[in-house]
Amino acid sequence: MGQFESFSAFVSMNGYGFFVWLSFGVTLVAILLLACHNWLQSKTLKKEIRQQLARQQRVRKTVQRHSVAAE
Amino acid sequence: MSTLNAVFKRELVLAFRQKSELLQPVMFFILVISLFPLGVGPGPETLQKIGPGVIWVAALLSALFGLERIFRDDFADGTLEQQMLSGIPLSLVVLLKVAAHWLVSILPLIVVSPLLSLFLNLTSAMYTALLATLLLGTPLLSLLGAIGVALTVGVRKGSVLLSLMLLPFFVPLLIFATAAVEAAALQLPYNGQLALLGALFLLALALSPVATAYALKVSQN
Amino acid sequence: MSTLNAVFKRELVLAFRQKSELLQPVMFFILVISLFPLGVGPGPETLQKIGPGVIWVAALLSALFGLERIFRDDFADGTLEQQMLSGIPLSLVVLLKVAAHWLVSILPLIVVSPLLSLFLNLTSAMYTALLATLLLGTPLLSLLGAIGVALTVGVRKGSVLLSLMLLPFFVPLLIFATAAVEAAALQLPYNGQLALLGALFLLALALSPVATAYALKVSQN
Amino acid sequence: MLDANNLTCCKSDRVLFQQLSLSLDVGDILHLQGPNGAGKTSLLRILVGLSQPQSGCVNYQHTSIEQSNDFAQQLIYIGHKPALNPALTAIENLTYWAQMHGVSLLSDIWQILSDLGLAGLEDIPVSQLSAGQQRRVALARLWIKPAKLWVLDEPFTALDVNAIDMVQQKMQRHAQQGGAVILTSHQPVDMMHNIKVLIMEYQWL
Amino acid sequence: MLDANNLTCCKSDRVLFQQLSLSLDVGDILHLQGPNGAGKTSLLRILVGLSQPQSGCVNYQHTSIEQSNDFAQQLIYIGHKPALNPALTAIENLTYWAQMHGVSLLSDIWQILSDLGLAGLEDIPVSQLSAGQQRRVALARLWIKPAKLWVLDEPFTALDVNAIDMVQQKMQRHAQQGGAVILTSHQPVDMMHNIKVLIMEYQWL
Amino acid sequence: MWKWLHPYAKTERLYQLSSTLLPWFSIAALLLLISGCVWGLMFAPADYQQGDAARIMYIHVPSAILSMSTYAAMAIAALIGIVWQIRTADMAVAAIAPTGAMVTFVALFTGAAWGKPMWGTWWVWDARLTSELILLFMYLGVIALYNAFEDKQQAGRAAGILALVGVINLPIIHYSVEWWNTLHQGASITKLSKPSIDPAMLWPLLINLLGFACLIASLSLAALKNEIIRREKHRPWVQQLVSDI
Ligand code: HEM
Ligand SMILES: Nc1ncnc2c1ncn2[C@@H]1O[C@H](COP(=O)(O)OP(=O)(O)OP(=O)(O)O)[C@@H](O)[C@H]1O
Ligand SMILES: Nc1ncnc2c1ncn2[C@@H]1O[C@H](COP(=O)(O)OP(=O)(O)OP(=O)(O)O)[C@@H](O)[C@H]1O
Ligand SMILES: [Mg+2]
Ligand SMILES: [Mg+2]
Repeated sequence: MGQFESFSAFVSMNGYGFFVWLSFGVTLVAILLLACHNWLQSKTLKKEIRQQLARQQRVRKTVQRHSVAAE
Repeated sequence: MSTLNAVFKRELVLAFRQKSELLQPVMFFILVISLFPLGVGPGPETLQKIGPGVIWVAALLSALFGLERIFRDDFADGTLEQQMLSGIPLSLVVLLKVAAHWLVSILPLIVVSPLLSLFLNLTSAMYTALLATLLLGTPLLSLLGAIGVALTVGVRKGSVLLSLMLLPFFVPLLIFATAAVEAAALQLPYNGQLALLGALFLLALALSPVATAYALKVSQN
Repeated sequence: MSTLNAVFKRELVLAFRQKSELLQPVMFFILVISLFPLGVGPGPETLQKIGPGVIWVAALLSALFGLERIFRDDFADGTLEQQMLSGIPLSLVVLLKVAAHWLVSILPLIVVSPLLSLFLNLTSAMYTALLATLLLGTPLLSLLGAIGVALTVGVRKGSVLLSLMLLPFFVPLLIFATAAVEAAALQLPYNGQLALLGALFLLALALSPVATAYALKVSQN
Repeated sequence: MLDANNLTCCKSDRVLFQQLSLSLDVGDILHLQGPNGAGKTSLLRILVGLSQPQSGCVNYQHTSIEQSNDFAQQLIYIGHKPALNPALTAIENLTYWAQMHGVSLLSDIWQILSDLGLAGLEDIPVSQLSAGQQRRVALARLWIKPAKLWVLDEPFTALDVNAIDMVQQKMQRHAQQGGAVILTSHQPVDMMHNIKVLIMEYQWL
Repeated sequence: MLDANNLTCCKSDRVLFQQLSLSLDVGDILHLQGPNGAGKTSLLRILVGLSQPQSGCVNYQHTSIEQSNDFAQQLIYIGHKPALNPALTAIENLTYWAQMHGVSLLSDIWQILSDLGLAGLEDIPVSQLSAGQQRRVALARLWIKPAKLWVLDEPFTALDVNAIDMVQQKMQRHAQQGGAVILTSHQPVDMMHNIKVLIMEYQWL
Repeated sequence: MWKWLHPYAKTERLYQLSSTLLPWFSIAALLLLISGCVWGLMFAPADYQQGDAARIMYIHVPSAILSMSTYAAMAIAALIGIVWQIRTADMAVAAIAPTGAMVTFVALFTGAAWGKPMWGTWWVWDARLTSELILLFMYLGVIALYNAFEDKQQAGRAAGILALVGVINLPIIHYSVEWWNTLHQGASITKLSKPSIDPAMLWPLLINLLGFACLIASLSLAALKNEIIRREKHRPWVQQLVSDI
């Protein structure tokens, strides 16, 4: 285990384990959160655009119906 | 019932529509508090000494400026007129709006307060007392604030006027709250102060919605 | 020339039309400062220690909330559109508006500050230094604030957003100013800090009107 | 249905009207006319109870509007201000309004909006609609709440010709079906049925 | 006088108009028509330079409006917003506007206001005027500043019949004396002289 | 530079470029960060003064150094957007800001977690710490301003102005705070001439530095892609892209 004798020594880091692992953990979480945020954002955006396209279709149909009715 | 539900839900939807707005009171709170060490110097003891006062003053100010929007928009766009004509007692609507506002803008302040007591070097006993006073005192703040906002809603540019009217009412609140925290710092009991805050809160809960509704009606004339 | 005169005069007329409004920033300033002794307890040494910081933070906050109205009303009622179409460089108009605002809302703060330094137990050497920093620093405050207000003018409910944006810019100001007062308390020279504040002021004077005018144009789109 | 007796209204230093009485029956459409500043808006706000007259009283079904139980239920008032939150969508704004006014939620609210020419704009924030589109959303209330009495202050501003036609037809049908309407408008109202006109004069200082 | 070439304007997700060109000569009155939401207001704001088109350019006397020296001097734009500070009086508001726009102070400003039916209301705060009276104050600008080009967005809202007549006559005289007008209005404009109509269609999503 | 930049002002091209670059940066970031962290945590020697707590350095130092550079990158984008009126640069501002805020937060948090064992307190009002905190606020200001606008075109302009004005402010803050109160340790690897650090600790540090740089690039690119789509909704190529999936 590199500089450490055992896995438990590695985890405890001579008593500094809490701080070290807290730092690394929070960093990981922060990075993952931002990455997830980006990913979710792209999902919702694409969904929104698809909804928008569907709405255009709907509107076109109503307009056509109206114009047919008018004639 | 579903009507009241609707009022509450609308407030939440409006708050969450612009997420950045949700965070604004908290950010303001954090910023004001971090200005103090810059202004008075970084000595940990000084900071500890003035900490509770600073946190409370900051909470007062950010509650005050967050409150402004509670009726102003509804007044400006005419929603308030429609609410008055809907036949629902206006004081109920007011109560719900205040509750929603507290949940959305003030609760986050309380949630971040541990961080800030870290900035200001408070001990954990002090922090517990601070938390208790904030939990009891801030709803009182919102209820009182609502009256002030309702009174100034018809007046343009009322934001400073508002603070003028309200700050005197906030003085007792501030004194009891910081007294409790100081007692905690000296390991003394502070139930008395909390009880007083609680009593004030109940009083405000009974009176404020009615007063606020009346003030709103006057603003329409 | 007469045009610029007109801009300036209108601001003054507007301010004096509602006299209560003229007094609002001062009242707010006094109230925030008098809240502190209530919040942190009345020990004269503590007060002296935190005094300059408190006065400066209070000045910052009241300038901030007074500034808001500087463009918001003109934006809302369309006057800003008309000013843009008038052919006069917008940055000039901005500069005049800021100057008028400083005269009307900030100068009174400085006038009452002797009273407040009495409340907070400042020595007269400290007070002299405080006055000097306020005279140099508050115009800088107004110039910086104008940029922020212009950026948020198109956004509804921007008052807290505004403070979030601006407070980082106020940090150096606060540090230099309170450092000068502390130096004065220790009988040290504080020309250096004043020179720095002056330099920052000149920088802001050159850049802020242009940035503000640009931000206002963006808000129209 | 609605009776106003001896209303007097003063604004700051001027008497806008004095001893004004009017009564509205089922089937009536009352068109308030008069030059700018005659006091039409002021009168309407008094009639619905938003502001108090200097003297006089307003009765709905022979009870004062302040005591009447179903006045709120039977009234739709649409003033100068649209009562639309610009950050909410048309649907959200109208649903909220319907719930406030105790109207059971209508599933055809989408249909109403699309009939009003707002198809495709139902779920974008109202702030992004044009002046006339916003007015249409505000007027959609007439289709949503079944109320007897409509009080409309300049309903036609910003509307295009089609929309004005639609609203006028709606008003006429409403009057025929036992409702009553009071409106102000500077544009000619060319409904023929049962229209009454009240002309208010501008009182010089 | 004013030429717009190939203007394109998109709002959030929709293309309002594409490749729109128009030109306005001395003596022209151009009436923009079209249903609510067609993009009339958006077009006017682009024409005066308040907002930028996605593509295309606007020229005044063959120079781009951004570079033109006397465009500002020759333009009156009156939009939806009245540009009146509610705390100031009509006189104060107009005097300020005149000075901003480099018009030498007119002593007959009182006369103009009283011709516009505002006698006695010149020196009370604008917030205390009715909707139509405020509009009249805003339109008084047409009498104050001698400018060639008028761009008016729904000038007739809230005006009563008399006032509409006055404004229309003023526009017609202006056009005959070498000016040009662009306006939008949903109300019929019954001037006969030289009026051109541009109809904008509502572009579905 | 103008010639090189201009084709990427076309949003479609920029989108494609980002799409091709994104996986490379992501993979590089992943590999570098994993190897750097493993090296730093397991194989690098402990600091002779601070013991194993010094292992926090392997994320604290890279993130702290890069938090400033990221702001610089954002400000350059803002400058380009304002001076040459290039819309894609405004989008870049909006894309970089959240990434920068995240990195700054990491620097602050790891610093605090390092401070507790070393200085005995999570937070002191020291110059570096304070200016890092203010940097975070500046990022948050840009983000908040951007989100406050409904119209993203306007939002990008406004956020750009703020970012640019902020860049003038940054050095001022830096020096003012430094002069106000210093406790934090000075530069030790940025002094290139004579690095005062053991090479066995330097290597993982440099690897992580590079790793963080790639991470920032990849997160910003992902956000940039989103911004482009958000603002070009009505363009046929976006609609094509979306309906293809
Ligand atoms: C919240 C707390 C902290 C913050 C915000 C912070 C911030 C920073 C910043 C901004 C830098 C980059 C300096 C540069 O660019 O040259 C830095 C570097 C560094 N920090 Fe911290 N720090 C914090 C706590 C600590 C603690 C507690 C230690 C160790 C006792 C520490 C050790 C270092 C070291 C060794 C460097 C590298 C200096 C260099 O080589 O440039 N930091 N920190
Ligand atoms: N800020 C905005 N953001 C997004 N879309 C907008 C915005 N403002 C207007 N729009 C859209 O642009 C279209 C045109 O608006 P505009 O105000 O130009 O219409 P108009 O022709 O003046 O209509 P009206 O007759 O109702 O005044 C509308 O359909 C509206 O949905
Ligand atoms: N808040 C107020 N304070 C003082 N006077 C007012 C106030 N509001 C209105 N007035 C005055 O009352 C008169 C009537 O106003 P009102 O809005 O009722 O007119 P209106 O008939 O609706 O006119 P319009 O056709 O222009 O809408 C106006 O002449 C105005 O000067
Ligand atoms: Mg009216
Ligand atoms: Mg329009």
